[in-house]
Amino acid sequence: MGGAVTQPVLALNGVSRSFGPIEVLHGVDIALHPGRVHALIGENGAGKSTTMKIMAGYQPASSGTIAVDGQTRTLASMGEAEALGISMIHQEFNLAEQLSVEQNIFLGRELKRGWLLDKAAMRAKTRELLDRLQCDVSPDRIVSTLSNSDKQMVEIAKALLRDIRVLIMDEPTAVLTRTETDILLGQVRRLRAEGVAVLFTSHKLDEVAEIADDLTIMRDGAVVWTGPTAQMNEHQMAEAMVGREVSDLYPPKDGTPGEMMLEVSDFGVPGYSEGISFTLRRGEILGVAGLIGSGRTETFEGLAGLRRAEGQVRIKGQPVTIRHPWEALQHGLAYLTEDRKTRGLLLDKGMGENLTLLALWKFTRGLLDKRAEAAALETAIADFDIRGSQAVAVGQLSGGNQQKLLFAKTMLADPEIVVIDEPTRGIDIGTKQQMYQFIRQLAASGRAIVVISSEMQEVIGLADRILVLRRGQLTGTLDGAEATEDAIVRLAMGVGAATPEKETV
Amino acid sequence: MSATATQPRKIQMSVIGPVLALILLIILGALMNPNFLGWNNISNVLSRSAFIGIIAVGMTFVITAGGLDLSVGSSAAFIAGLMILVMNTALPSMGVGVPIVLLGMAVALVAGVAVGLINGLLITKLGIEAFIVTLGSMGIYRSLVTWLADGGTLSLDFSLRSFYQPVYYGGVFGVSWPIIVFAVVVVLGEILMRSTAFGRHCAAIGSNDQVARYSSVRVARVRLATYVMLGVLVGVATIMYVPRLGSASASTGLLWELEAIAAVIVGGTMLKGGFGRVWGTVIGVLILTLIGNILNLTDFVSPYLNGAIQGAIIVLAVVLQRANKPA
Amino acid sequence: MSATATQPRKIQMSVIGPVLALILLIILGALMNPNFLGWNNISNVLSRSAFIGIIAVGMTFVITAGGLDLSVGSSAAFIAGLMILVMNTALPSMGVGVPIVLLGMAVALVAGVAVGLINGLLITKLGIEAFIVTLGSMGIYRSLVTWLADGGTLSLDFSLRSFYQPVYYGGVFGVSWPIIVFAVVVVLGEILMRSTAFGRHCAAIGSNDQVARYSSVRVARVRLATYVMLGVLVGVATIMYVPRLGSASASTGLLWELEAIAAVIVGGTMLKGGFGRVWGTVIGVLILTLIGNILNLTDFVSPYLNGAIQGAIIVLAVVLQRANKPA
Amino acid sequence: GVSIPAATHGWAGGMNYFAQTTVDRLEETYPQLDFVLATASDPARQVNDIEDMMATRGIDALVVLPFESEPLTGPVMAVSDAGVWVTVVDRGLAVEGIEDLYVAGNNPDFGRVSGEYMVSAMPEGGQIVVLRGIPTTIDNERVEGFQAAIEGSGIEIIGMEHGNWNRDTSFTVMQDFLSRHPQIDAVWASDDDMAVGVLAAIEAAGRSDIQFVLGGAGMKEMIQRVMEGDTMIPADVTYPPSMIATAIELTAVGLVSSAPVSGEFIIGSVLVTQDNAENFYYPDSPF
Ligand SMILES: Nc1ncnc2c1ncn2[C@@H]1O[C@H](COP(=O)(O)OP(=O)(O)OP(=O)(O)O)[C@@H](O)[C@H]1O
Ligand SMILES: Nc1ncnc2c1ncn2[C@@H]1O[C@H](COP(=O)(O)OP(=O)(O)OP(=O)(O)O)[C@@H](O)[C@H]1O
Ligand SMILES: [Mg+2]
Ligand SMILES: [Mg+2]
Repeated sequence: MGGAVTQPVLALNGVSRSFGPIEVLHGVDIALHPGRVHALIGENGAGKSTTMKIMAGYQPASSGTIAVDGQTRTLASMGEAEALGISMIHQEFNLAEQLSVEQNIFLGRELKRGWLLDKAAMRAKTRELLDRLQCDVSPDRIVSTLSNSDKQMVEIAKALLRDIRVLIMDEPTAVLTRTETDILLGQVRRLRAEGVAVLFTSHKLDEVAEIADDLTIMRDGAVVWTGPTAQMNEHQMAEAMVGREVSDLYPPKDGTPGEMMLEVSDFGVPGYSEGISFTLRRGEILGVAGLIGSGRTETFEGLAGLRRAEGQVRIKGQPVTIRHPWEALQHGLAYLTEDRKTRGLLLDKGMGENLTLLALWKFTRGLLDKRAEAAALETAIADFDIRGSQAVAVGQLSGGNQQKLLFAKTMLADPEIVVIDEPTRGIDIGTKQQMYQFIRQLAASGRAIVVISSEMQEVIGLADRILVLRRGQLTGTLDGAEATEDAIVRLAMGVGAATPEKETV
Repeated sequence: MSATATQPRKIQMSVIGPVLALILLIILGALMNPNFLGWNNISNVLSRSAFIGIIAVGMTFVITAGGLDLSVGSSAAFIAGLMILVMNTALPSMGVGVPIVLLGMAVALVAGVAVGLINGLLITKLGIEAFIVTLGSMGIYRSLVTWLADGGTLSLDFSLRSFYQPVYYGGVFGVSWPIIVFAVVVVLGEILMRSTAFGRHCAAIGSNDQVARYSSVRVARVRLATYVMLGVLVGVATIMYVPRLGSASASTGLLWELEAIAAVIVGGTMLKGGFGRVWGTVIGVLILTLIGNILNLTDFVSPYLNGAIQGAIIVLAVVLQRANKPA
Repeated sequence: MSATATQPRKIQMSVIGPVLALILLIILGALMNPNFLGWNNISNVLSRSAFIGIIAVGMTFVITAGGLDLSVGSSAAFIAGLMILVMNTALPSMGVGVPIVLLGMAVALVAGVAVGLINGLLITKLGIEAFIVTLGSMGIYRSLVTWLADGGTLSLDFSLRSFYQPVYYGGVFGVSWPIIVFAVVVVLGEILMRSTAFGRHCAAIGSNDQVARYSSVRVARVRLATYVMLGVLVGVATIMYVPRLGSASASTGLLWELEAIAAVIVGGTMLKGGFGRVWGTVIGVLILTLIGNILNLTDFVSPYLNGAIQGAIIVLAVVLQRANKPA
Repeated sequence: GVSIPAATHGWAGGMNYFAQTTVDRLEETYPQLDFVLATASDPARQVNDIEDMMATRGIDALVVLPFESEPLTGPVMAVSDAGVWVTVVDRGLAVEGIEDLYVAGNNPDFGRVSGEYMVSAMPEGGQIVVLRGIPTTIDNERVEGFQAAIEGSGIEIIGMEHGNWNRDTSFTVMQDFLSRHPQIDAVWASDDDMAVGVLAAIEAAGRSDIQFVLGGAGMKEMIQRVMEGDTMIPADVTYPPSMIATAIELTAVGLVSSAPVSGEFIIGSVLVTQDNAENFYYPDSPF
């Protein structure tokens, strides 16, 4: 690939950034070269997103300089950065939910014929961009009805529309499946060939190893390593990020199944799934695999009373009907959503208020016991290693730390049956390991656990048994031993058939 | 996905709902009185819808962009008062004729722009909630017109009024001017909302102003523009209103703001912003006007209960529209 | 983000802002009239704040949970009318005494619950926008009271009124009942908002009802409860109101809804929901009442302009509070 | 067709009552007549009502109590031009000669009678406060008439605010007047609804300096108090809401017979004192 001797198209020199009294970036140096892909990795809260926002002009640096084409500049606004050809895809979705796909992609740069919009041209262009990403949603779909991965594709299409020299992507693959990731990486290669400088972050180190030419590793707001990716293997990357040895990611499956906790038969959520039966015992971790759109989320949301569902459910042998989420909780069943931003956390509230929302009754002794709440927060921060200032709204926390907080919030309610949907989305590898251990401990302490995950490795590594869903139907149950990626994929896609990986819904 | 599967149907219902309510009302009216569908009555209803209608079109943009304006009724009164005052003052020097009417119209439009600018700047520059700003200006303009009129009524000189009256009562091919102007405003509004960048930006801001800002939309400017546009439309409505009654007082335009907002929401625009529909607003306005008209056609309810019937029908119209929305 | 950097300071200012505005008003009042700080005037101001104040406390919860209620003024009138009617009817059989007053109070509370339930159920079960539902019920109750009063005034029987009057005029240690009840409502409201699960749930729902639902909050029930609570408080306010003049008419409680909402927002609660402050609402109510009081105590402005001054001060009070918020 | 303002305050309420009962009664008496009664909450709506009566109900006669004179002039003129009988009640139109029949109270006269009573009750002068109605021409005329009548009498108006013909507002305003002025000799409340609020405020403050309160319009409770010789309410000035009944009745008579009923009927304001109060007492009226 192109030599690193070219002048960097965009560089940060000694950039620091403070929020109030807290400095989160300490003298960061990073340089992007045209025609090269640069990966930025680090733990949750290391300052990756902040660095990227400064590079894209969304936030000012507190000190230090930004150089574009070797010239020091102040990027006063993202408009200015955009004019220089710098475009960014945010970690959190940055789409107007009530607008259509096409309206979002062209927002702020609508094509016009005279005064009026040239809708035909915009729709055609949208189609073309989405086709390039092999995404088949209609340009007229309202964004709020899209799946997370489709939203991500729309974000990418939006960035591709711009005339870019620098593309900055903050965890673009967190919500994508492997196939979609491959499509994205294909686009990245194409851009690289066109001479675009690409900066991206990911907690999936295999992707980093696969595509990045250059690598920068951050820890606690400072750069700890930078150089060509080829000099590092995945293991070394993980170590440099976390600052310690990361050995076995998954804890041993040493649980002994106990009493029957959950029996589900002929269960389904109309329109999404039907005829699903399974059982779950204390101490067991049940993995649920399937392609995005296979109805896993909806099925378990149905189980948790968040959607209308049909079928028989028994908890500890007793038949129950759960029509509302609080009824689920009364039966000891909690569901941890995959969508932390719009369903998981109150982004404009503090950590404390979010943490205790689900389990508020535990803190009610007539009135709320605020001291107990504060103590619970301290415990949660320690247990889950949540990093970030307690004074700010949780919307300002780094994505991974939000996920940890969501985890802590659900666990605070002491559920006996926990359904965890995409537990490690956007979580760094060190914390992942902690989380897996934590989930195993929960099982060992007699909880029954369901883990829904799109990461095949995670399901295989963590679960005692695996359910595979396809188009809302249960296509198979695999035991820990026989679970291989291949077996899951076969079930998930319909054996041997060359079905596209993404289900059309 | 069923969420997606029901989505189109839900939109359908919210599209058809207000239309259905309107049709029901028309059938009801026709059954109650044979004159209801006479051109005379239709023309009356449409003309009087025009004031609120023109304002409500502007309100649709303000609400779509996540704003609100409580001051339209009193600013209409204020603009009417100002217009009358200016025209009466200019009368001795200018005499009755087209120029003085044009002067009056210019005053109304300029005052409308000013009113919109003041509201808009306070909201966008100082970042005060639209509710408070426009509640404040509502009080201010209402007081100002009372003060201008010295507690009484400001009246357009009678000769001037006779000259100016055709602007309300006259028309082309039997269609009166207010109806024509209303139609033009609606068509332009619909185009603006659906087929220009401005309309999209309004919806984007109302949906999520942060996102709009990140997409290089000039949020403050678009917001300001919605208020100015509303101000201008209030001016336009006033231009039609003054020749009808030839006067302005403290009770002019009372509660127009509630009516305009209600029309917008009955028409299917969301109060939270992010989604607006100009033609829906027209349906909303017609529903509201027709209720009053139909109550005048019959007298089997005590006039004291008119308000109750109106309230009930407004709620029913919206129930029709959202009937299949889950709790 | 710069918004975040100023966050702590902004909260400070939004806390201090309304208090500052209140203090400025008090100083102004004291300078203008020596009687202003007399116990008599203070007592008057506090007593008359009580009606709107008690309602505004309830409104704080409704708005915090992302709702709105435009019907409080007319439901107050309706409840007052009903109460008077029931008491007058029961008078021949029950005679003047404590039981009949208790009956009246019970009627007010039950009617309050009913009013709140109806609004709340329409909003939560049918999913109609609060604005529309309460706009409708506003018209309905206003009409009903006009109809009950036959267009005139419903007056409590004279002997009964004299007996009942101490509920407004009497008190303990020179502090009148309305003030005491208001204080109790405020203290309970403050505790409920800050220190109970209910208050948290209201804020959570107003902030993001989807998140609240996923967090096992009974969204519909909490929302409903805020409306019922507001209804009850309207009943309580009416219980204090009726003995004051012993009458109810179509003009009772006119525009109370706007005043109550304005008080809530001037006090720093967000109209969008998600964040509410009961003590702020109290400050808001006092600011609004004091403006009127001061205007009555002085006369260097034309009374026609009272509304303008009120409007301007409301906006100013909020400017003070948000002065350093970026555009 | 009968078009009147909605019952937004006591007097209007009384007027609504009289209109309604007269319509009911006349419908029985004259089966050949059909009545349409509409109430409006602002001038524009009143114009709507009148337009609707013309367009859809085909009325032969219109009895209108204009919400405000100016705005209604044009529309009523259009009605008259269409050959419909027009009776105007209370508030004259801005152009003379439109109406066939005019039945009215006299607002300047109302102010004058009130003022003259004030002067006679306080021959050596004194300090009074005044509560005004909703800012309208009616209110202006009354206050001007009043001010003209007390001119030079030594009576000084030390405070004047709008009570909006509303009991609650007047109560508040009066409370504040009481805080502000240590000595008030009398109050001109200019309306009986406002007088109710004023009396309550005085009573609550326990002030004894105020000798009397003069209301107006002839509310039954007030008339009763005058009748009973209440010293706080020694008199009242009429402005009878029943004038609408007179107007409707006269119009109906005009339609069914050939009796000559056109012209003007001005119902002057009469001072009600204990001596004549009985004649003005209508216990069944809501006002
Ligand atoms: N607006 C803000 N106000 C206060 N603190 C902030 C703000 N934005 C970010 N931070 C803090 O800065 C630190 C770095 O956050 P950043 O989002 O850059 O982390 P990250 O490396 O992207 O983590 P993740 O992998 O979890 O996305 C975190 O501790 C975060 O809480
Ligand atoms: N109406 C909707 N509004 C918003 N998001 C939706 C809606 N319907 C589905 N989604 C989201 O679409 C995504 C796909 O959902 P689905 O249940 O079909 O797939 P899944 O099997 O749960 O896959 P995954 O969990 O991997 O996303 C989920 O993230 C879901 O939350
Ligand atoms: Mg990040
Ligand atoms: Mg899912």
